[in-house]
Amino acid sequence: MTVHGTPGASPGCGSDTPCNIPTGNVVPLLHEILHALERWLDDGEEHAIDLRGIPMAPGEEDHLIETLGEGEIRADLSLTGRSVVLETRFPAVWLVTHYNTDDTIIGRFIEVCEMPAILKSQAEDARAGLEYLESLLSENNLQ
Amino acid sequence: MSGASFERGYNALKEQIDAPVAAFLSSCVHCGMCAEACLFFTETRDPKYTPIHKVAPLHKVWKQEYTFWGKLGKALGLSKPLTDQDLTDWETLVYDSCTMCGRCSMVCPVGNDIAYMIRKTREGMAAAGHAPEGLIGAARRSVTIGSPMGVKLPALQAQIRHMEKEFDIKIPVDVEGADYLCMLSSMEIMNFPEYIGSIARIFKQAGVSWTLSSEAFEATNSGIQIGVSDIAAVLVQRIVDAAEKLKVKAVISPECGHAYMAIRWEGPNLVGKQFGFKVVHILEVLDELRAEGKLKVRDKETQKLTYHDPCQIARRGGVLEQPRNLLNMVAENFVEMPGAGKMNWCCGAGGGVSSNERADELRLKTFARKKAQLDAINPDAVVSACSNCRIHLEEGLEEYHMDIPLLSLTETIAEHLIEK
Amino acid sequence: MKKDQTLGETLRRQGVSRRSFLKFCATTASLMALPPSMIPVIAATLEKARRPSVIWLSFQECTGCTESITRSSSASIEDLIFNAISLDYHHTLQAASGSAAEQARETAMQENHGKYILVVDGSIPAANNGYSTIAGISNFDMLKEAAEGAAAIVAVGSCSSFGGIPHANPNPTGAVSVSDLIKDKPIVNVPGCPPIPAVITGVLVQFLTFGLPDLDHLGRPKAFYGQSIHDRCYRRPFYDKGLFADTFDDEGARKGWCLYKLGCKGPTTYNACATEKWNDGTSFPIQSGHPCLGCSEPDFWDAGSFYRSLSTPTENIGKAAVYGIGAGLLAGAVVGSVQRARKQSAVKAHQRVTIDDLDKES
Amino acid sequence: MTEAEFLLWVRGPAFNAALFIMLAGIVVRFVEILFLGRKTNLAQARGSEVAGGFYTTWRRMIPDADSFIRSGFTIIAGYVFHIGLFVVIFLFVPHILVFERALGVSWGGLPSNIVDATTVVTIVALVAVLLHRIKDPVLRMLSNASDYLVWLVTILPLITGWMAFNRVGLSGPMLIGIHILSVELLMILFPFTKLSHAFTLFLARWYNGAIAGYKGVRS
Repeated sequence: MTVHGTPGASPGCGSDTPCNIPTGNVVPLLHEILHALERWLDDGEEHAIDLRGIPMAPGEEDHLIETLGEGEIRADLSLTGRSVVLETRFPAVWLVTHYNTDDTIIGRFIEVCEMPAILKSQAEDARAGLEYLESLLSENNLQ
Repeated sequence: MSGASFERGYNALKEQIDAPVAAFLSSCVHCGMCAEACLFFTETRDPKYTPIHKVAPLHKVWKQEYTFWGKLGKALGLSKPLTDQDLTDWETLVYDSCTMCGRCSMVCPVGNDIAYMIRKTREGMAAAGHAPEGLIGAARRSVTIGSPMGVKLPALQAQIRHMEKEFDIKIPVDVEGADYLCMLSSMEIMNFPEYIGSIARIFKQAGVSWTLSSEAFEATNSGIQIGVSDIAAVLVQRIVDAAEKLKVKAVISPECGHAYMAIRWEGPNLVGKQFGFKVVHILEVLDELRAEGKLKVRDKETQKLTYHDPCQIARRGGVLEQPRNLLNMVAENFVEMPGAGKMNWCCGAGGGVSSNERADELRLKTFARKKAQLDAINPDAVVSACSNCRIHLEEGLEEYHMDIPLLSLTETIAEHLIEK
Repeated sequence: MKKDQTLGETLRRQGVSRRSFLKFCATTASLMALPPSMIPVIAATLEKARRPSVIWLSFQECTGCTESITRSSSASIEDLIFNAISLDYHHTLQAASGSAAEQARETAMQENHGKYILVVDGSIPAANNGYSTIAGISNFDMLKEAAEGAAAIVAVGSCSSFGGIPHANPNPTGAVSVSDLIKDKPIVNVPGCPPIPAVITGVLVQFLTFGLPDLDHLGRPKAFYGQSIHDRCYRRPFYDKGLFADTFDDEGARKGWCLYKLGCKGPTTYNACATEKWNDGTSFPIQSGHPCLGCSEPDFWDAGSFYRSLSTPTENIGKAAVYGIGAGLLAGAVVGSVQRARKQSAVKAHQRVTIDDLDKES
Repeated sequence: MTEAEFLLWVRGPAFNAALFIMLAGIVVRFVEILFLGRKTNLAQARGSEVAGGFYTTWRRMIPDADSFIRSGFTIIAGYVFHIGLFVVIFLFVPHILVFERALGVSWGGLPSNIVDATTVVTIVALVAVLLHRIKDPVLRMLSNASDYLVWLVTILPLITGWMAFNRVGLSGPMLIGIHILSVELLMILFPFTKLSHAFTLFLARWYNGAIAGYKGVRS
């Protein structure tokens, strides 16, 4: 059963894994995202949902992700194991997925914000980078 | 004569408790529905008249004598034994405010036959000397004189001569070998002698061989009303002896409620052996004759008639269709009162209540229930098949200045006979 | 690795970027079932957390809990955990053995006296100290000695938390749990047989960041043991709709219906299996079609068959019913005949009532 | 005694003891009743006792019109909580498992949320019945301590059962443990209070019907 274009389609199971009667958590989550998006647009309030904390029947999470779809940005981060940050079809609704070194998912969040914090460059890292750049220049080993 | 005593009464209660009583008392859930079925409660709204409450003494004896926990509870002092004072307090409940009409027994959701238990409770009450004065008097007159109203044979013979002259008809007395021995109640002899005439005219036309008995003409049984089977047995035995002496095939119980209960249903058990003859109610005989086409009647009653079901004949006796068949034969405007038939309301005077002067005021008060039934259809006349009901209904209607005549069904039929 | 370094300093020395540290804090919050809004708080506290020394003592245990922690799903977490804490003694994992190993343990305990975390798995035989010893020292004595200098004790697995399988009937070794012996130290029970890997590391991290977690009446962290499997089970809609699997291979089982009738102990078991799940969130017993055994509850080995539902009586009620009816018949016959005789005697004592016996006076 | 041990004790020995007492008590009550015997009726029968007995046994379930008007509340509230009890006890799947274990027979159950709703309706009906028993003069006069004890013992399993299903208040094991304990209390009191009507009423109705049937009346 493919997911129709419109969001909030009937919450059947996206894939063929056996989940005839789903937990029914997909639709409420979509509503939560909707209200979070409204609040972000109204007063910039950011919101994050930890998908690990919500019991979903097998296949339901994939169905949610499918419904959210992919937008214009997709960032692959390598941080002690891969992480993927992508903006869904709905701008300001981001899907952040963390993988460990065995490439299994260890965290998945939906964030409603201007840009997830993980993407922003960090001051400490920049300071370390600065020191490294200075040492490179000082040793004058650049051609 | 040791006379009545609490011990004899208590022992009588112990005797009377049987499996049905135990099953009933084990099942009562105190739901109160029997109260709403009892006219003594509905017309007074006094909770003490709740039927199951009236058998509390029997309940206590059963619990403390015939259940392990009850016995243990009494031994541990959790429940107090029955006292003579209890019987005194319960006397007015068991006698004055209960006609044993059995309506409560019909509605009890767990199926308790409370009238059955009241009858048994009276055995203990009477043996303990707690029977009402009126009933003791009636019982003594019944045994010594032969009728609760003191009617002796000469009085009956006078009425017979009077009827024979009036209807120019022969009323057989002591005719051996007749098919039916007809019993009368003293009320009929004294107040409604026309009943005797009617019987004679009907049986003459229908060619029924019958007779009265000079030795046993009284059908009413104060022993049943007071609740002393020993006395009731004495009275029934007289009828059995007369019937056997006259070698009749059947005994007819007259238009009297508890007389039918006494002879038809309790009789054999009181005397301890099955009767050699059948026992039938006069309505059963008349209906049989009607069915056999032996009753030739002319022009029907035109006035609006209704029928009051005497409890001991209808609900407790089983004679239900016969009166309807007979009335439809002689009346064209027969209207049933609301709730008629086996669930009909009691007139309020049966089971010895009418013979108990102390209960008179209460008895008239409860008449309001029957009045309500009559008000619903306001008939021109009320027909019934029990002289005790008739007298009480007449008294009640008078009290409320309603001039609705009370008719006997048998007499009504006799009036419509085509006589050669 | 110097002992007094903070976790933040240690990570930076290993070249772990701040961004990686943020990822670690996010996944740890998720692990501890904390709301995402807590991530900044975790980051701040974790950064300043001291790296405590950890002594891991294994007594009467099957090494299942150790297997479990080494299977801890997020490898990155494992690296950081083992960098975050200095696991000074674990006789299964450490290379050293014999007296050298014991020497390392004693020095660690002396150096960090009062500050190290004592992790215990396996129950302690109270019947006879000879049943289980390490290097000649009985578990009982070793526990007492180690507990004395510990800042806190984490009992990992049902054995150390509640006695586990050694404690199960008939309990030949008189096995007891840690909390049965140690009364004067804060103890965190992390029951399960074994506990979920993520829960073990989660508790350790939570301990590291926030100190003693909020515990329930059985000493279990509420973050992971606050709700029953039944409350968080994804098959709960089937329970509510009355759709149950009757056998392991019937239509209901294939359709993933509720396993209540097959003996699921979800309603009386508190653990995080339904949300954390096992093997990196792949599945958990109920999702794989097997009823929950209730392994994080005390005495679950003795709670009757794993395949008898919670509502059914555990003992043979057929026998009780037959005995009941039999006793009833017996007692009834006795009591009944006494009462029957009582009635018979009343009937015999009957005095005929004549019309002269109706008044009391006469 | 930990919660787990409590639940085990309640589901094991305590249930056996309660079942033993209940069944023994019921049998003793039956024997105590039947041993009192009943005189054979010498009068000439008009109808059959057996037919009358069986007729009344089922017919008495349906109140006559007049009683329905006069005691409407008692009848309606009574039926609501009796039917409710029936549904909750016999059509809730976890309970069916208990009967299956005891009798080896099993039957289909209703969806659990319907049973849950029924429980609430039954509790409300029982509370209404209690208020009526206190308010109505006849019932107040008739009622004794045992009536109120039986009411409490009947409503407790429903309340604790509802709590257990909806996981309200206590921990899992305690919820289920207390619920089963309240059922055991009900079982133990069963033969020794008016709860015995549950089995003696069939005998009582049968006798009522037999007495009337003998006389040709359908009571």
